[in-house]
Amino acid sequence: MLWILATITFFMVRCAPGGPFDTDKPIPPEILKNIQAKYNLDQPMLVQYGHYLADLVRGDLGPSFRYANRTVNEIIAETLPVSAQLGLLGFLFALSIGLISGMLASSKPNSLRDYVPMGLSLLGVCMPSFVIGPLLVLVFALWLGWFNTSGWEEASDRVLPALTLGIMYAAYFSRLARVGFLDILHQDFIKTAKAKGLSAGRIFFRHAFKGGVLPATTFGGLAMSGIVCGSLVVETIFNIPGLGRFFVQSAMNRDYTLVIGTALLYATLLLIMNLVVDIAYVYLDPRVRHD
Amino acid sequence: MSALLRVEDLRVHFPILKGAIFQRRVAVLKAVDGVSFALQAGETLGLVGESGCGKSTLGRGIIRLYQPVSGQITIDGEDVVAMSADELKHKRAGFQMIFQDPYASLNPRMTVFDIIAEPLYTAWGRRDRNVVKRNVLELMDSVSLARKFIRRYPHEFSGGQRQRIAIARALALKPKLIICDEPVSALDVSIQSQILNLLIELQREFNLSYLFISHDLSAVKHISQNIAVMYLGKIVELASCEELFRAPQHPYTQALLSAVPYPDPRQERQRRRILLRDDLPDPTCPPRGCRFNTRCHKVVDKCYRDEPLFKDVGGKHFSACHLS
Amino acid sequence: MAVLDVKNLKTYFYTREGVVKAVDDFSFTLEMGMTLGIVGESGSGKSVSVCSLLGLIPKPPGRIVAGQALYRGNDLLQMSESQLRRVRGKKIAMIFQDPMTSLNPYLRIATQLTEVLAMHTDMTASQRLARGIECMNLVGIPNAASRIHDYPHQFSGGMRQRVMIAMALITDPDILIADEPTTALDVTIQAQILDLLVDLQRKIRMSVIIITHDLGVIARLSDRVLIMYAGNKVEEGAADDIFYRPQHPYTQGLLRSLPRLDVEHEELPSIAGSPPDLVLLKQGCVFAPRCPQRQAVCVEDRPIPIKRASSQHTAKCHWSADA
Amino acid sequence: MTDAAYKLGLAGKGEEKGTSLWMDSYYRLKKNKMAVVSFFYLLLQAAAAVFAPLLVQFSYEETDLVLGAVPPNAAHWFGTDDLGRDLFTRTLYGARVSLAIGVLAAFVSVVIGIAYGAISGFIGGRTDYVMQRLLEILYAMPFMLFVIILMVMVGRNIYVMFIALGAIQWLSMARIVRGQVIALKRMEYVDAARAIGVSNLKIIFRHMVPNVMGPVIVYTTLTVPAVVLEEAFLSFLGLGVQEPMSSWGTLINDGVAAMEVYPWMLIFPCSTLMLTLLALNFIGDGLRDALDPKVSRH
Repeated sequence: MLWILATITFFMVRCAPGGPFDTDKPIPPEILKNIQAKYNLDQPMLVQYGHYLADLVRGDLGPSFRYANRTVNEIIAETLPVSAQLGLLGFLFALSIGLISGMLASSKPNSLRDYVPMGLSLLGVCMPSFVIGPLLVLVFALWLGWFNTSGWEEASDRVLPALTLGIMYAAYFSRLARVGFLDILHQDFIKTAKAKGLSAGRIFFRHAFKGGVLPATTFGGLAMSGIVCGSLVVETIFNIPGLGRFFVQSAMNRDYTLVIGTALLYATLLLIMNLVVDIAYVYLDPRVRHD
Repeated sequence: MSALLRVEDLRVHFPILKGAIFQRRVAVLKAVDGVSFALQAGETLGLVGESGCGKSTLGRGIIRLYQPVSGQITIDGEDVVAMSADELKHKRAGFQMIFQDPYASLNPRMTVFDIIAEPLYTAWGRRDRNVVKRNVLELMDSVSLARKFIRRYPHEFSGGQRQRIAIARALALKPKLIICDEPVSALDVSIQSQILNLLIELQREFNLSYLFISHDLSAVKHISQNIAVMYLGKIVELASCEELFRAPQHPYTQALLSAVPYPDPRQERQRRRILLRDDLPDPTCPPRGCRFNTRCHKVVDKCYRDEPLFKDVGGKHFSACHLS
Repeated sequence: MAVLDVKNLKTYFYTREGVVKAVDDFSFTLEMGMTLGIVGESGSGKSVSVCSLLGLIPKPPGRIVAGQALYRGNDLLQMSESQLRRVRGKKIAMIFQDPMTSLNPYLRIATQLTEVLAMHTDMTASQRLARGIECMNLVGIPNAASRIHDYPHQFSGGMRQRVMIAMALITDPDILIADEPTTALDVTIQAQILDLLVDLQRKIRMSVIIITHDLGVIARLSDRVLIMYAGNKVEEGAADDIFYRPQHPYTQGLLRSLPRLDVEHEELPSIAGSPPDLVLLKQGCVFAPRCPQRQAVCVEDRPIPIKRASSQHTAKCHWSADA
Repeated sequence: MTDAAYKLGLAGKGEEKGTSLWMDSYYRLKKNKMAVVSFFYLLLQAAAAVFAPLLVQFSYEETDLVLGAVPPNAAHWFGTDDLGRDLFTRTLYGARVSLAIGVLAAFVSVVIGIAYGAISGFIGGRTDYVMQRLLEILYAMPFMLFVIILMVMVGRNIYVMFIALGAIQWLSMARIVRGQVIALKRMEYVDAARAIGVSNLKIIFRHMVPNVMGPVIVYTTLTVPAVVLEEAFLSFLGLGVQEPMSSWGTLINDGVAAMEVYPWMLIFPCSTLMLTLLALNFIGDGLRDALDPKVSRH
């Protein structure tokens, strides 16, 4: 799977017009030739592809074309921790707020407890990171002055980016959790549980919980992929030295190896995330386990 | 007298597939596994069995909604299994089906007219709308559905009325054979007898033959001349209605008959029952020997070794049991 | 002695289309150790009425408009949710129609079976498990000690219904309510379950309310029978009275229209028409539109239950007294 | 109508006209106030976007450096940006791009999704299995990254963006359609039609299509906001629409750059985008409630 991805990206990037060393000033042909030889760019494309794959298997993503003397591995090692921290914070925020509000809403449908979180979540679904981010900065950083507008030094610098990244997915999680729980709460076995004289809390957390969070769990993989995309924007807005910003810049600069490397890394992350979702599914639903 | 419907050694199997892109057959569900019977014109054959015995599959196999693996089906002298799809399309007028769930068997987006007229348009092609409409109205009359409902939609009717619409649709092409797949099971008690009576009336009027599939022995007894009992893909007993209830030969039939509670408290207090052990075995791997040996109350050694033959025990009463 | 005494229960559903009078007149007395059968077609209110007693109807749209349900002298309908919870499951247990959906697919049998004990008793976990296994043995589930740790989907339909019954019996309740307990099962499995119920009642002296549309099941199990039609109790009496001396035209029609295995009959005289829309109920007898003995008074006045002098046998019909 | 027809009772006199499920749904939708309001809001916005050149007296690209950025006033309802361009005009023109992309890309995705899902569900068996695995693999792909790379490589071509966004949105539609088709294939009325001898093509168009329309309509309405969002996302990154053309994404991007001094440059495009998404979601939800067969069965 990763191989397919690597291949597609490789050829997509290479087939596009323009190269990493196109600049405004014409470079003397000898120098260009030297550079190209250094990066194997003078060889036929299939040979380049072969070299690249061979390196990839060894875990070497190759040298960066644009950042002289730095390898892609180094750049990723430097920026990934920042992005991972941001993504994780955003995801946890989305998951916790989403599940809690969704469960709250489903516990008493068509009441204030339902309308308020659902109204907010509808708003949240309509607020992508690039809308909510600047607005948050405007209000909380510029007008109220509670946080810094950008940067990644203090602990408080994590708050706004994580919120920005998570809010939309919190809204999705919330809606899914509500639907999931409402669906489960209408099942026959909930009636059985009530007839047994169990308390509302036990019914909700013991009998409805696993089934109720299933739809939200399934969405986990997609949410992660969305959060990765969102991080591109958030890191730009808040000027965070993460992988996402590098990805956008390298794409614009046609830094082949960096683009492919980053895309591969993201894909790996998503694959792992999907695996986690599958495992969670098996844990939650015993019927899948015995199939 | 030659039979209207003759089924010989019919088998309908479903492969159970598993695995990735290269699927392999892990098992075969032999839903119908060697069934033979005949149905005379104007008569009703009741087909009784519990869920998973293959009675519905048999019904659907006969009108080729499922493709049989082997065997012969002759309807009105013509071999249905050998027919090409094109031939079949023209012959479909001769045999129709009524389904169990009148909530699922009518397309919710079509009016009563559209539903009943569909077979007419299919068979005749484009026709004068008035001719079609006259036919539809007559069909509605024959199932006692008020004419004013012709432009209504199925969701505006009760279950009994919906089943009437379905019956009208099945009658539209003047078939000789109608497969009734649990036609009253989904209906309320007080409605069931209405539909049963309607079916009997229509049979007399149009000289119809029914294959009446049901798990409800009482309904089957009321409507059928002959009854076949199915268990795990095979017919285990076949006899005339009276004979079957008077002297059931197969232990499964005996158990089935004794399991039905009578609406009569005094009898119920005194009745002795045969209780079957366990549940139905997994139909994908039926037991060796007699298929009923896991639950039979009269089981002997032979039942585990040999599969009993389906033989006449006298007076056209067939039973597939070593002991009968 | 009466364990449960229900009087004039009315449960309405307030929907967008109008008020659905799901239960409009419902009373009965359940004696200790007796089995009461409630018969009715779908939508007759048989299930809603019993669920109302235990506070199991969804509110809103449902609402108990009137009535009284005395369980050992305490009115169930006046109890708070927490008081009612102590009755539900412990004193009055319930099993439902579809054993496939009535068990929680996400939890092990052991959890579901014994949680009632955790709720209502102070047994330890191992005591609860032992009691669970004991109950599973009681209802005839083989290998109970190991199967108790399985999930519901690993059981067949009949076995799941046995699990449901074990779950209901685990607290030794006074009353067992069985809502269409065999409708979803095959005939031979139904026979097993019915046999189990009869057997259990002989062993454990409890009162049973059985709700079904199947008059055969009623005849097999019940001492007293109550017939429901369109939210109204139309007839109530001892089983023999109902089956051999039915008073209400609906009961009479129902019994006549039943195809039977034990009786030879040529014709099936069916009841014409279909049950009424509960929103559009007019004044007069609810059965009047379908009644073959309808008179002017039937359309105008709702009849009150009339007792037959001889026994505890009532029918809600203007003409039953003459019969 | 002839007398003979009259006598036969064919004239349609006294026939009670039924209420189709579509009509039922329509009545339900009409009762949903938020959906109706949203519908008219979108209609207004779409009309304004289409007729934008006739409606406004400013040009979206004409700069007025002397004027510079001014806050909202009577002449410039949304104010102007730092180049003196009227923000209301630019937002309207942005709506043209955003809505066009939303509708077209949603259309592309619906076509692919229906075709894929219907084929997979209708044929079933091994074909279905392979197609489903492929779908699962595609689900796990980081598509937006691809689109970003693609946009960078081929240049900022708005048509490529249509297709690229449409091409990544069809997965859920395919899944939904497949599920519906498989459910419908098992419906007894489809069996009944087959028993009558109705041809496969007619079964598909008469029995399956009308019954699968409901979820398709709902999901299409929900795809539009998703695409609008993605377009804005790309434009925000500077990969979508190019200056001097405006789209909501580019406007927000400009707004971010200038928010410290000219907050209105951020607030107006943001709220327009949000209102539109909100309206689309309201309509989608409303349609789902109206068309949901679970509700209509009761």
